[in-house]
Amino acid sequence: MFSFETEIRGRVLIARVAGELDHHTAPSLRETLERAIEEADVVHVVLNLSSLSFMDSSGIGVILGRYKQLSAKGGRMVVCGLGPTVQRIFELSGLLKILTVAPSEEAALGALGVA
Amino acid sequence: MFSFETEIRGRVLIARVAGELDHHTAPSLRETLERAIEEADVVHVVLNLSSLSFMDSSGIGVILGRYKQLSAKGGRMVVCGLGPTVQRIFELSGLLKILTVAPSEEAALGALGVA
Amino acid sequence: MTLTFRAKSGNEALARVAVAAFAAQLDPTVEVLDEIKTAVSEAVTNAIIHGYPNETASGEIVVRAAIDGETLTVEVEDHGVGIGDIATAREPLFTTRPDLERSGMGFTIMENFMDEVRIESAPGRGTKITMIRRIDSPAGARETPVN
Amino acid sequence: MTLTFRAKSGNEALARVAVAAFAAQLDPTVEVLDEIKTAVSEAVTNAIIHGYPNETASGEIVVRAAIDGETLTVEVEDHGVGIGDIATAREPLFTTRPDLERSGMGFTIMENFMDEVRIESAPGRGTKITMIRRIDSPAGARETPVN
Ligand SMILES: Nc1ncnc2c1ncn2[C@@H]1O[C@H](COP(=O)(O)OP(=O)(O)O)[C@@H](O)[C@H]1O
Ligand SMILES: Nc1ncnc2c1ncn2[C@@H]1O[C@H](COP(=O)(O)OP(=O)(O)O)[C@@H](O)[C@H]1O
Repeated sequence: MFSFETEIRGRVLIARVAGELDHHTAPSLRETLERAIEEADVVHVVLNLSSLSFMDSSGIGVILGRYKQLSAKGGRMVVCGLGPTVQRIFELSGLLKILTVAPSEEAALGALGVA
Repeated sequence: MFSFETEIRGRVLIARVAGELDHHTAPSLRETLERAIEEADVVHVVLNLSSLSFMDSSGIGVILGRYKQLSAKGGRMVVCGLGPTVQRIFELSGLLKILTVAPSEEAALGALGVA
Repeated sequence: MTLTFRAKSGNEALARVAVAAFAAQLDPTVEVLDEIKTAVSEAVTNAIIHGYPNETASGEIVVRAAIDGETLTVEVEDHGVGIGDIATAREPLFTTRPDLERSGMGFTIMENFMDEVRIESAPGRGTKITMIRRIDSPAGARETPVN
Repeated sequence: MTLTFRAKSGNEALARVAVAAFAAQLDPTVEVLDEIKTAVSEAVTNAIIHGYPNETASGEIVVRAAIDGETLTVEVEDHGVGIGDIATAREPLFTTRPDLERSGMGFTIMENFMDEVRIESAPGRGTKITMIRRIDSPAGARETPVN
Protein backbone atom coordinates (compact mmCIF):
# COMPACT_ATOMS: atom_id res chain seq x y z
CA MET A 1 0.00 0.00 0.00
CA PHE A 2 1.55 3.27 -1.14
CA SER A 3 -0.03 6.47 -2.36
CA PHE A 4 0.52 10.19 -2.45
CA GLU A 5 -1.31 13.34 -3.43
CA THR A 6 0.11 16.64 -4.53
CA GLU A 7 -1.24 20.16 -4.26
CA ILE A 8 0.17 23.42 -5.56
CA ARG A 9 -0.02 26.55 -3.37
CA GLY A 10 1.62 29.49 -5.00
CA ARG A 11 5.20 28.50 -5.70
CA VAL A 12 5.09 25.55 -3.33
CA LEU A 13 4.32 21.94 -4.22
CA ILE A 14 2.90 19.99 -1.28
CA ALA A 15 3.29 16.20 -1.50
CA ARG A 16 1.43 14.11 1.08
CA VAL A 17 2.80 10.60 1.13
CA ALA A 18 1.00 7.61 2.68
CA GLY A 19 1.85 3.95 3.25
CA GLU A 20 5.12 2.17 2.52
CA LEU A 21 7.90 3.90 0.63
CA ASP A 22 10.48 1.38 -0.58
CA HIS A 23 12.42 0.40 -3.69
CA HIS A 24 9.23 -0.86 -5.32
CA THR A 25 7.06 2.17 -4.64
CA ALA A 26 9.71 4.93 -4.87
CA PRO A 27 9.74 5.30 -8.70
CA SER A 28 6.15 6.62 -8.91
CA LEU A 29 6.87 9.32 -6.31
CA ARG A 30 10.19 10.19 -7.94
CA GLU A 31 8.70 10.61 -11.38
CA THR A 32 5.82 12.79 -10.24
CA LEU A 33 8.02 15.06 -8.12
CA GLU A 34 10.73 15.21 -10.76
CA ARG A 35 8.29 16.39 -13.40
CA ALA A 36 6.56 18.86 -11.07
CA ILE A 37 9.86 20.47 -10.02
CA GLU A 38 10.83 20.88 -13.67
CA GLU A 39 7.92 23.31 -14.03
CA ALA A 40 9.03 26.92 -13.75
CA ASP A 41 6.37 27.96 -11.22
CA VAL A 42 7.24 25.31 -8.60
CA VAL A 43 10.14 26.61 -6.51
CA HIS A 44 9.76 24.87 -3.13
CA VAL A 45 8.50 21.49 -1.96
CA VAL A 46 6.77 20.52 1.29
CA LEU A 47 6.92 16.80 1.97
CA ASN A 48 4.26 15.72 4.47
CA LEU A 49 5.20 12.26 5.77
CA SER A 50 2.65 12.06 8.59
CA SER A 51 0.79 9.18 6.92
CA LEU A 52 3.93 7.27 5.98
CA SER A 53 3.89 3.86 7.68
CA PHE A 54 7.28 2.66 6.46
CA MET A 55 10.34 4.04 4.71
CA ASP A 56 13.77 2.54 4.04
CA SER A 57 16.85 4.02 2.35
CA SER A 58 15.06 4.05 -1.00
CA GLY A 59 13.26 7.09 0.42
CA ILE A 60 16.56 8.83 1.10
CA GLY A 61 17.43 8.46 -2.57
CA VAL A 62 14.18 10.03 -3.79
CA ILE A 63 14.34 12.88 -1.30
CA LEU A 64 18.03 13.65 -1.86
CA GLY A 65 17.50 13.57 -5.63
CA ARG A 66 14.66 16.10 -5.41
CA TYR A 67 16.60 18.23 -2.92
CA LYS A 68 19.42 18.56 -5.46
CA GLN A 69 16.95 19.38 -8.23
CA LEU A 70 15.41 22.13 -6.07
CA SER A 71 18.77 23.51 -4.93
CA ALA A 72 19.82 23.88 -8.56
CA LYS A 73 16.91 26.27 -9.11
CA GLY A 74 17.29 28.06 -5.78
CA GLY A 75 14.34 26.32 -4.06
CA ARG A 76 14.00 24.65 -0.68
CA MET A 77 12.53 21.45 0.68
CA VAL A 78 10.72 21.36 4.01
CA VAL A 79 9.56 18.06 5.55
CA CYS A 80 7.03 17.42 8.28
CA GLY A 81 5.39 14.44 10.00
CA LEU A 82 8.53 12.37 10.65
CA GLY A 83 7.92 9.29 12.82
CA PRO A 84 10.72 8.19 15.16
CA THR A 85 12.23 5.56 12.83
CA VAL A 86 12.08 7.82 9.78
CA GLN A 87 13.61 10.59 11.89
CA ARG A 88 16.58 8.30 12.66
CA ILE A 89 16.98 7.40 8.99
CA PHE A 90 17.05 11.11 8.15
CA GLU A 91 19.61 11.65 10.90
CA LEU A 92 21.90 8.80 9.86
CA SER A 93 21.89 9.85 6.22
CA GLY A 94 22.59 13.51 6.90
CA LEU A 95 19.22 14.61 5.46
CA LEU A 96 18.39 16.34 8.75
CA LYS A 97 21.34 18.69 8.21
CA ILE A 98 20.32 19.87 4.76
CA LEU A 99 16.52 19.90 4.97
CA THR A 100 14.26 22.02 7.14
CA VAL A 101 12.05 19.95 9.43
CA ALA A 102 8.75 21.55 10.46
CA PRO A 103 6.33 20.37 13.15
CA SER A 104 3.29 20.50 10.83
CA GLU A 105 2.29 21.18 7.25
CA GLU A 106 1.10 24.68 8.18
CA ALA A 107 4.40 25.41 9.87
CA ALA A 108 6.21 24.08 6.79
CA LEU A 109 4.21 26.39 4.55
CA GLY A 110 4.82 29.23 6.99
CA ALA A 111 8.59 28.61 6.80
CA LEU A 112 8.32 29.09 3.04
CA GLY A 113 6.33 32.29 3.41
CA VAL A 114 2.99 30.80 2.31
CA ALA A 115 -0.04 31.50 4.49
CA MET B 1 -2.17 -7.93 18.08
CA PHE B 2 -5.24 -8.92 20.04
CA SER B 3 -6.92 -7.29 23.02
CA PHE B 4 -10.32 -6.85 24.61
CA GLU B 5 -11.94 -4.92 27.41
CA THR B 6 -15.05 -5.79 29.38
CA GLU B 7 -17.55 -3.59 31.16
CA ILE B 8 -20.55 -4.54 33.28
CA ARG B 9 -23.78 -2.56 32.92
CA GLY B 10 -26.49 -3.95 35.12
CA ARG B 11 -26.95 -7.57 34.14
CA VAL B 12 -25.10 -7.15 30.85
CA LEU B 13 -21.44 -7.85 30.21
CA ILE B 14 -20.07 -5.81 27.32
CA ALA B 15 -16.94 -7.22 25.66
CA ARG B 16 -15.13 -5.00 23.15
CA VAL B 17 -12.73 -7.05 21.08
CA ALA B 18 -9.88 -5.59 19.00
CA GLY B 19 -7.29 -7.02 16.61
CA GLU B 20 -6.92 -10.57 15.38
CA LEU B 21 -9.01 -13.36 16.89
CA ASP B 22 -7.58 -16.76 15.96
CA HIS B 23 -6.61 -20.08 17.52
CA HIS B 24 -3.68 -18.44 19.32
CA THR B 25 -5.56 -15.50 20.80
CA ALA B 26 -8.97 -17.14 21.41
CA PRO B 27 -8.14 -18.80 24.78
CA SER B 28 -7.69 -15.52 26.66
CA LEU B 29 -11.08 -14.24 25.46
CA ARG B 30 -12.74 -17.58 26.18
CA GLU B 31 -11.43 -17.78 29.74
CA THR B 32 -12.42 -14.24 30.65
CA LEU B 33 -15.93 -14.55 29.23
CA GLU B 34 -16.43 -18.04 30.65
CA ARG B 35 -15.60 -16.86 34.15
CA ALA B 36 -17.69 -13.68 33.86
CA ILE B 37 -20.77 -15.59 32.69
CA GLU B 38 -20.41 -17.97 35.61
CA GLU B 39 -21.13 -15.02 37.91
CA ALA B 40 -24.78 -14.89 38.95
CA ASP B 41 -25.29 -11.21 38.13
CA VAL B 42 -24.19 -11.46 34.48
CA VAL B 43 -27.17 -12.63 32.41
CA HIS B 44 -26.56 -11.22 28.93
CA VAL B 45 -23.50 -10.49 26.80
CA VAL B 46 -22.93 -7.79 24.20
CA LEU B 47 -20.02 -8.56 21.90
CA ASN B 48 -18.73 -5.46 20.16
CA LEU B 49 -16.57 -6.55 17.21
CA SER B 50 -16.18 -3.15 15.56
CA SER B 51 -12.42 -3.06 16.23
CA LEU B 52 -11.83 -6.66 15.17
CA SER B 53 -9.42 -6.73 12.23
CA PHE B 54 -9.46 -10.50 11.65
CA MET B 55 -11.40 -13.54 12.79
CA ASP B 56 -11.37 -17.15 11.63
CA SER B 57 -13.42 -20.15 12.74
CA SER B 58 -11.66 -20.15 16.11
CA GLY B 59 -13.92 -17.18 16.86
CA ILE B 60 -17.02 -19.23 16.04
CA GLY B 61 -15.97 -21.76 18.69
CA VAL B 62 -15.56 -19.13 21.42
CA ILE B 63 -18.82 -17.39 20.56
CA LEU B 64 -20.85 -20.58 20.25
CA GLY B 65 -19.44 -21.87 23.52
CA ARG B 66 -20.47 -18.69 25.37
CA TYR B 67 -23.85 -18.66 23.64
CA LYS B 68 -24.55 -22.13 25.03
CA GLN B 69 -23.37 -21.08 28.48
CA LEU B 70 -25.71 -18.07 28.39
CA SER B 71 -28.68 -20.03 27.03
CA ALA B 72 -28.34 -22.50 29.90
CA LYS B 73 -28.97 -19.65 32.32
CA GLY B 74 -31.66 -17.99 30.24
CA GLY B 75 -29.47 -15.17 28.95
CA ARG B 76 -28.90 -13.77 25.46
CA MET B 77 -25.98 -12.72 23.35
CA VAL B 78 -26.14 -9.69 21.07
CA VAL B 79 -23.32 -8.86 18.65
CA CYS B 80 -22.51 -5.62 16.87
CA GLY B 81 -19.81 -4.23 14.61
CA LEU B 82 -19.55 -7.13 12.14
CA GLY B 83 -17.34 -6.41 9.13
CA PRO B 84 -18.27 -8.03 5.79
CA THR B 85 -15.96 -11.06 6.09
CA VAL B 86 -16.90 -11.75 9.72
CA GLN B 87 -20.56 -11.36 8.72
CA ARG B 88 -20.09 -14.12 6.13
CA ILE B 89 -18.37 -16.38 8.66
CA PHE B 90 -21.32 -15.85 11.01
CA GLU B 91 -23.70 -16.62 8.16
CA LEU B 92 -21.91 -19.81 7.03
CA SER B 93 -21.70 -21.18 10.56
CA GLY B 94 -25.33 -20.52 11.43
CA LEU B 95 -24.42 -18.00 14.17
CA LEU B 96 -26.54 -15.35 12.45
CA LYS B 97 -29.61 -17.49 13.04
CA ILE B 98 -29.16 -17.89 16.77
CA LEU B 99 -27.64 -14.55 17.80
CA THR B 100 -29.15 -11.09 17.65
CA VAL B 101 -27.15 -8.70 15.49
CA ALA B 102 -27.43 -5.02 16.38
CA PRO B 103 -26.21 -2.04 14.34
CA SER B 104 -24.33 -0.49 17.29
CA GLU B 105 -23.40 -1.08 20.91
CA GLU B 106 -26.15 1.27 22.07
CA ALA B 107 -28.71 -0.59 19.96
CA ALA B 108 -27.40 -3.89 21.38
CA LEU B 109 -27.86 -2.60 24.93
CA GLY B 110 -31.28 -1.28 23.96
CA ALA B 111 -32.26 -4.72 22.67
CA LEU B 112 -31.43 -6.08 26.11
CA GLY B 113 -33.45 -3.39 27.88
CA VAL B 114 -30.41 -1.45 29.14
CA ALA B 115 -30.39 2.30 28.59
CA MET C 1 7.06 -17.96 -2.37
CA THR C 2 7.67 -20.78 0.06
CA LEU C 3 7.37 -20.31 3.81
CA THR C 4 8.44 -23.00 6.25
CA PHE C 5 7.80 -22.71 9.98
CA ARG C 6 7.29 -24.74 13.12
CA ALA C 7 3.82 -26.13 13.80
CA LYS C 8 3.24 -24.04 16.85
CA SER C 9 0.39 -21.79 17.85
CA GLY C 10 1.25 -18.17 17.18
CA ASN C 11 2.49 -18.92 13.68
CA GLU C 12 -1.01 -18.79 12.14
CA ALA C 13 -0.66 -15.00 11.87
CA LEU C 14 2.78 -15.29 10.23
CA ALA C 15 1.39 -17.55 7.51
CA ARG C 16 -1.63 -15.43 6.68
CA VAL C 17 0.22 -12.09 6.59
CA ALA C 18 2.92 -13.57 4.36
CA VAL C 19 0.36 -14.92 1.88
CA ALA C 20 -1.54 -11.62 2.01
CA ALA C 21 1.66 -9.64 1.33
CA PHE C 22 2.42 -11.97 -1.58
CA ALA C 23 -1.13 -11.77 -3.00
CA ALA C 24 -1.04 -7.96 -2.73
CA GLN C 25 0.74 -7.79 -6.11
CA LEU C 26 -2.60 -8.72 -7.75
CA ASP C 27 -4.21 -5.65 -6.13
CA PRO C 28 -7.09 -7.51 -4.48
CA THR C 29 -9.76 -5.55 -2.63
CA VAL C 30 -9.54 -5.49 1.17
CA GLU C 31 -12.43 -7.96 1.32
CA VAL C 32 -10.85 -10.46 -1.07
CA LEU C 33 -7.60 -10.22 0.90
CA ASP C 34 -9.54 -10.86 4.14
CA GLU C 35 -11.12 -13.95 2.63
CA ILE C 36 -7.75 -15.30 1.49
CA LYS C 37 -6.25 -14.62 4.92
CA THR C 38 -9.12 -16.43 6.59
CA ALA C 39 -8.81 -19.49 4.33
CA VAL C 40 -5.04 -19.65 4.94
CA SER C 41 -5.58 -19.25 8.67
CA GLU C 42 -8.03 -22.21 8.65
CA ALA C 43 -5.66 -24.50 6.79
CA VAL C 44 -2.64 -23.56 8.92
CA THR C 45 -4.59 -23.82 12.19
CA ASN C 46 -5.69 -27.30 11.13
CA ALA C 47 -2.11 -28.32 10.42
CA ILE C 48 -1.02 -27.05 13.85
CA ILE C 49 -3.89 -28.52 15.92
CA HIS C 50 -4.95 -31.60 13.99
CA GLY C 51 -1.82 -32.41 11.99
CA TYR C 52 0.48 -32.35 15.02
CA PRO C 53 -1.78 -33.05 18.02
CA ASN C 54 1.24 -34.04 20.08
CA GLU C 55 2.50 -30.58 20.97
CA THR C 56 5.95 -31.61 22.14
CA ALA C 57 6.75 -33.43 18.90
CA SER C 58 5.57 -30.71 16.58
CA GLY C 59 6.85 -30.70 13.05
CA GLU C 60 7.11 -28.29 10.18
CA ILE C 61 4.47 -26.68 8.02
CA VAL C 62 5.19 -25.53 4.49
CA VAL C 63 3.09 -22.83 2.83
CA ARG C 64 3.62 -22.23 -0.88
CA ALA C 65 1.98 -19.45 -2.85
CA ALA C 66 2.19 -18.80 -6.56
CA ILE C 67 0.55 -16.43 -8.97
CA ASP C 68 -0.23 -17.30 -12.55
CA GLY C 69 -1.92 -14.48 -14.41
CA GLU C 70 -4.75 -13.48 -12.06
CA THR C 71 -4.86 -16.80 -10.26
CA LEU C 72 -3.44 -17.29 -6.78
CA THR C 73 -2.63 -20.84 -5.68
CA VAL C 74 -1.83 -21.53 -2.03
CA GLU C 75 -0.65 -24.87 -0.68
CA VAL C 76 -0.52 -25.70 3.02
CA GLU C 77 1.34 -28.90 3.77
CA ASP C 78 2.09 -30.80 6.97
CA HIS C 79 3.72 -34.16 7.59
CA GLY C 80 1.51 -34.95 10.53
CA VAL C 81 -1.11 -37.58 11.31
CA GLY C 82 -3.15 -37.19 8.12
CA ILE C 83 -6.91 -37.52 7.59
CA GLY C 84 -8.53 -40.96 7.37
CA ASP C 85 -11.94 -39.99 5.99
CA ILE C 86 -11.61 -36.86 3.87
CA ALA C 87 -15.29 -36.74 2.84
CA THR C 88 -16.43 -36.64 6.45
CA ALA C 89 -13.76 -34.10 7.43
CA ARG C 90 -15.11 -31.74 4.75
CA GLU C 91 -18.63 -31.78 6.18
CA PRO C 92 -19.79 -28.57 7.85
CA LEU C 93 -19.71 -28.78 11.66
CA PHE C 94 -17.69 -32.02 11.66
CA THR C 95 -14.80 -31.80 14.10
CA THR C 96 -12.72 -34.32 16.01
CA ARG C 97 -11.79 -31.68 18.59
CA PRO C 98 -14.96 -30.31 20.20
CA ASP C 99 -12.90 -30.29 23.43
CA LEU C 100 -10.88 -27.39 21.94
CA GLU C 101 -14.13 -25.63 20.95
CA ARG C 102 -13.34 -26.23 17.29
CA SER C 103 -16.44 -25.53 15.25
CA GLY C 104 -15.93 -27.92 12.35
CA MET C 105 -16.30 -25.00 9.94
CA GLY C 106 -12.70 -24.79 8.74
CA PHE C 107 -13.11 -26.61 5.42
CA THR C 108 -16.49 -24.98 4.81
CA ILE C 109 -14.91 -21.54 5.17
CA MET C 110 -11.98 -22.49 2.90
CA GLU C 111 -14.44 -23.72 0.26
CA ASN C 112 -16.59 -20.61 0.47
CA PHE C 113 -13.72 -18.14 0.44
CA MET C 114 -11.64 -19.79 -2.29
CA ASP C 115 -12.69 -20.95 -5.76
CA GLU C 116 -11.31 -24.43 -5.36
CA VAL C 117 -10.03 -26.50 -2.43
CA ARG C 118 -8.22 -29.82 -2.91
CA ILE C 119 -7.32 -32.10 -0.02
CA GLU C 120 -4.62 -34.75 -0.36
CA SER C 121 -4.02 -36.71 2.82
CA ALA C 122 -2.93 -40.10 4.05
CA PRO C 123 -2.95 -41.34 7.65
CA GLY C 124 0.54 -41.21 9.11
CA ARG C 125 1.87 -39.30 6.10
CA GLY C 126 0.35 -35.86 6.39
CA THR C 127 -1.96 -33.50 4.59
CA LYS C 128 -1.68 -31.08 1.69
CA ILE C 129 -4.41 -28.51 1.10
CA THR C 130 -4.37 -26.72 -2.26
CA MET C 131 -6.53 -23.62 -2.57
CA ILE C 132 -7.08 -21.61 -5.71
CA ARG C 133 -8.53 -18.15 -5.98
CA ARG C 134 -8.95 -15.97 -9.03
CA ILE C 135 -8.38 -12.30 -8.26
CA ASP C 136 -9.80 -9.74 -10.64
CA SER C 137 -7.69 -6.65 -10.43
CA PRO C 138 -9.88 -3.57 -10.17
CA ALA C 139 -9.86 -1.90 -13.62
CA GLY C 140 -7.01 0.52 -13.96
CA ALA C 141 -5.80 0.06 -10.40
CA ARG C 142 -3.19 -2.49 -11.32
CA GLU C 143 0.16 -0.90 -11.83
CA THR C 144 2.41 -2.07 -14.59
CA PRO C 145 4.98 -4.42 -13.09
CA VAL C 146 8.18 -2.72 -11.95
CA ASN C 147 11.17 -4.95 -12.86
CA MET D 1 10.95 -19.70 9.76
CA THR D 2 12.35 -19.83 6.27
CA LEU D 3 10.93 -17.76 3.44
CA THR D 4 12.02 -18.27 -0.15
CA PHE D 5 10.89 -15.99 -2.95
CA ARG D 6 11.88 -14.66 -6.35
CA ALA D 7 14.32 -11.77 -6.48
CA LYS D 8 11.85 -9.33 -7.93
CA SER D 9 10.84 -5.87 -6.88
CA GLY D 10 7.59 -5.97 -4.92
CA ASN D 11 8.77 -8.81 -2.71
CA GLU D 12 10.63 -6.48 -0.30
CA ALA D 13 7.34 -5.92 1.55
CA LEU D 14 6.63 -9.66 1.75
CA ALA D 15 9.98 -10.30 3.42
CA ARG D 16 9.70 -7.54 5.99
CA VAL D 17 6.10 -8.29 7.03
CA ALA D 18 6.91 -11.99 7.40
CA VAL D 19 9.91 -11.28 9.63
CA ALA D 20 7.86 -8.74 11.61
CA ALA D 21 5.03 -11.25 12.12
CA PHE D 22 7.57 -13.82 13.25
CA ALA D 23 9.35 -11.39 15.60
CA ALA D 24 5.99 -10.35 17.10
CA GLN D 25 6.13 -13.33 19.45
CA LEU D 26 8.82 -11.47 21.41
CA ASP D 27 6.40 -8.56 21.94
CA PRO D 28 8.71 -5.86 20.58
CA THR D 29 7.60 -2.25 20.74
CA VAL D 30 6.29 -0.69 17.53
CA GLU D 31 9.57 1.20 17.16
CA VAL D 32 11.77 -1.87 17.54
CA LEU D 33 9.59 -3.68 15.01
CA ASP D 34 9.95 -0.75 12.59
CA GLU D 35 13.72 -0.87 12.94
CA ILE D 36 13.79 -4.62 12.26
CA LYS D 37 11.50 -4.18 9.23
CA THR D 38 13.76 -1.44 7.90
CA ALA D 39 16.94 -3.52 8.29
CA VAL D 40 15.29 -6.51 6.56
CA SER D 41 14.04 -4.26 3.78
CA GLU D 42 17.58 -2.95 3.21
CA ALA D 43 19.11 -6.42 2.99
CA VAL D 44 16.37 -7.78 0.72
CA THR D 45 16.40 -4.71 -1.53
CA ASN D 46 20.17 -5.15 -1.90
CA ALA D 47 19.74 -8.80 -2.85
CA ILE D 48 17.14 -7.85 -5.48
CA ILE D 49 18.94 -4.85 -7.00
CA HIS D 50 22.62 -5.61 -6.49
CA GLY D 51 22.62 -9.40 -6.13
CA TYR D 52 20.66 -9.97 -9.32
CA PRO D 53 21.27 -6.88 -11.46
CA ASN D 54 20.22 -8.78 -14.56
CA GLU D 55 16.47 -8.54 -14.13
CA THR D 56 15.50 -11.22 -16.60
CA ALA D 57 17.69 -13.86 -14.98
CA SER D 58 16.61 -13.18 -11.43
CA GLY D 59 17.14 -15.88 -8.87
CA GLU D 60 15.86 -16.74 -5.44
CA ILE D 61 16.29 -15.05 -2.10
CA VAL D 62 16.11 -16.96 1.17
CA VAL D 63 15.20 -15.23 4.41
CA ARG D 64 15.61 -17.20 7.64
CA ALA D 65 14.54 -15.97 11.04
CA ALA D 66 15.04 -17.66 14.38
CA ILE D 67 14.45 -16.72 17.99
CA ASP D 68 16.63 -17.92 20.82
CA GLY D 69 15.52 -16.55 24.17
CA GLU D 70 15.14 -12.83 23.51
CA THR D 71 17.46 -12.78 20.52
CA LEU D 72 16.22 -12.56 16.96
CA THR D 73 18.55 -13.66 14.18
CA VAL D 74 17.67 -12.89 10.57
CA GLU D 75 19.61 -14.15 7.56
CA VAL D 76 19.11 -12.82 4.04
CA GLU D 77 20.84 -14.90 1.39
CA ASP D 78 21.14 -14.57 -2.36
CA HIS D 79 23.12 -16.55 -4.91
CA GLY D 80 23.82 -13.55 -7.07
CA VAL D 81 26.94 -11.66 -8.14
CA GLY D 82 28.43 -11.25 -4.66
CA ILE D 83 30.48 -8.36 -3.24
CA GLY D 84 34.16 -7.99 -4.12
CA ASP D 85 35.21 -5.44 -1.50
CA ILE D 86 33.07 -5.83 1.61
CA ALA D 87 34.83 -3.13 3.65
CA THR D 88 34.10 -0.51 0.99
CA ALA D 89 30.52 -1.71 0.54
CA ARG D 90 29.89 -1.15 4.26
CA GLU D 91 30.97 2.51 4.11
CA PRO D 92 28.22 5.08 4.53
CA LEU D 93 27.18 6.68 1.24
CA PHE D 94 29.07 4.12 -0.87
CA THR D 95 26.91 2.80 -3.68
CA THR D 96 27.60 1.23 -7.05
CA ARG D 97 24.15 2.29 -8.31
CA PRO D 98 23.82 6.07 -8.07
CA ASP D 99 21.94 5.77 -11.39
CA LEU D 100 19.08 4.14 -9.43
CA GLU D 101 19.25 6.93 -6.80
CA ARG D 102 20.58 4.44 -4.26
CA SER D 103 21.92 6.36 -1.28
CA GLY D 104 24.62 3.97 -0.12
CA MET D 105 23.05 3.98 3.36
CA GLY D 106 21.73 0.39 3.38
CA PHE D 107 24.48 -1.22 5.43
CA THR D 108 24.72 1.80 7.73
CA ILE D 109 21.01 1.51 8.52
CA MET D 110 21.28 -2.25 9.10
CA GLU D 111 24.19 -1.66 11.49
CA ASN D 112 22.39 1.08 13.38
CA PHE D 113 19.06 -0.76 13.66
CA MET D 114 20.43 -4.19 14.57
CA ASP D 115 22.94 -5.15 17.28
CA GLU D 116 25.20 -7.05 14.92
CA VAL D 117 25.51 -7.37 11.13
CA ARG D 118 27.71 -9.98 9.48
CA ILE D 119 28.39 -10.04 5.74
CA GLU D 120 29.60 -13.18 3.98
CA SER D 121 30.04 -12.76 0.26
CA ALA D 122 32.09 -14.03 -2.64
CA PRO D 123 32.05 -12.72 -6.21
CA GLY D 124 30.01 -15.00 -8.44
CA ARG D 125 28.74 -16.99 -5.46
CA GLY D 126 26.35 -14.69 -3.66
CA THR D 127 25.88 -12.90 -0.38
CA LYS D 128 24.60 -13.82 3.06
CA ILE D 129 23.76 -11.09 5.56
CA THR D 130 23.24 -12.17 9.16
CA MET D 131 21.62 -9.66 11.49
CA ILE D 132 21.12 -10.09 15.21
CA ARG D 133 18.86 -8.06 17.47
CA ARG D 134 18.11 -8.51 21.11
CA ILE D 135 14.51 -7.73 21.96
CA ASP D 136 13.65 -6.90 25.55
CA SER D 137 10.05 -7.79 26.12
CA PRO D 138 8.28 -4.99 27.94
CA ALA D 139 7.92 -6.12 31.57
CA GLY D 140 4.72 -8.01 32.10
CA ALA D 141 3.49 -7.52 28.57
CA ARG D 142 4.82 -10.84 27.38
CA GLU D 143 2.14 -13.50 27.50
CA THR D 144 3.02 -16.98 28.68
CA PRO D 145 3.48 -19.13 25.59
CA VAL D 146 0.31 -20.89 24.46
CA ASN D 147 1.23 -24.43 23.28
N1 LIG E 1 -4.09 -30.96 8.59
C1 LIG E 1 -4.89 -31.88 9.17
N2 LIG E 1 -4.37 -33.02 9.71
C2 LIG E 1 -5.17 -33.94 10.29
N3 LIG E 1 -6.51 -33.81 10.38
C3 LIG E 1 -7.09 -32.71 9.87
C4 LIG E 1 -6.32 -31.69 9.24
N4 LIG E 1 -7.17 -30.74 8.82
C5 LIG E 1 -8.40 -31.13 9.18
N5 LIG E 1 -8.39 -32.31 9.81
C6 LIG E 1 -9.54 -33.07 10.31
O1 LIG E 1 -10.72 -32.57 9.68
C7 LIG E 1 -11.66 -32.13 10.65
C8 LIG E 1 -12.49 -31.00 10.12
O2 LIG E 1 -11.67 -29.85 9.90
P1 LIG E 1 -12.32 -28.40 9.87
O3 LIG E 1 -13.48 -28.39 8.94
O4 LIG E 1 -11.22 -27.43 9.57
O5 LIG E 1 -12.88 -28.17 11.33
P2 LIG E 1 -12.15 -27.95 12.75
O6 LIG E 1 -10.73 -27.49 12.53
O7 LIG E 1 -12.96 -26.91 13.42
O8 LIG E 1 -12.18 -29.28 13.45
C9 LIG E 1 -10.83 -31.80 11.87
O9 LIG E 1 -11.58 -31.83 13.08
C10 LIG E 1 -9.74 -32.87 11.81
O10 LIG E 1 -10.21 -34.10 12.33
N1 LIG F 1 23.36 -8.62 -1.94
C1 LIG F 1 24.31 -7.92 -2.60
N2 LIG F 1 24.88 -8.41 -3.71
C2 LIG F 1 25.82 -7.71 -4.38
N3 LIG F 1 26.26 -6.49 -4.00
C3 LIG F 1 25.73 -5.94 -2.90
C4 LIG F 1 24.73 -6.61 -2.14
N4 LIG F 1 24.40 -5.82 -1.09
C5 LIG F 1 25.15 -4.71 -1.18
N5 LIG F 1 25.96 -4.77 -2.28
C6 LIG F 1 26.94 -3.73 -2.68
O1 LIG F 1 27.22 -2.89 -1.57
C7 LIG F 1 26.93 -1.52 -1.92
C8 LIG F 1 26.46 -0.77 -0.68
O2 LIG F 1 25.22 -1.26 -0.23
P1 LIG F 1 24.26 -0.35 0.66
O3 LIG F 1 25.03 0.23 1.80
O4 LIG F 1 23.07 -1.16 1.03
O5 LIG F 1 23.85 0.86 -0.28
P2 LIG F 1 22.91 0.93 -1.60
O6 LIG F 1 22.00 -0.25 -1.63
O7 LIG F 1 22.18 2.21 -1.45
O8 LIG F 1 23.84 0.92 -2.78
C9 LIG F 1 25.93 -1.60 -3.03
O9 LIG F 1 25.90 -0.44 -3.82
C10 LIG F 1 26.41 -2.83 -3.80
O10 LIG F 1 27.47 -2.52 -4.66
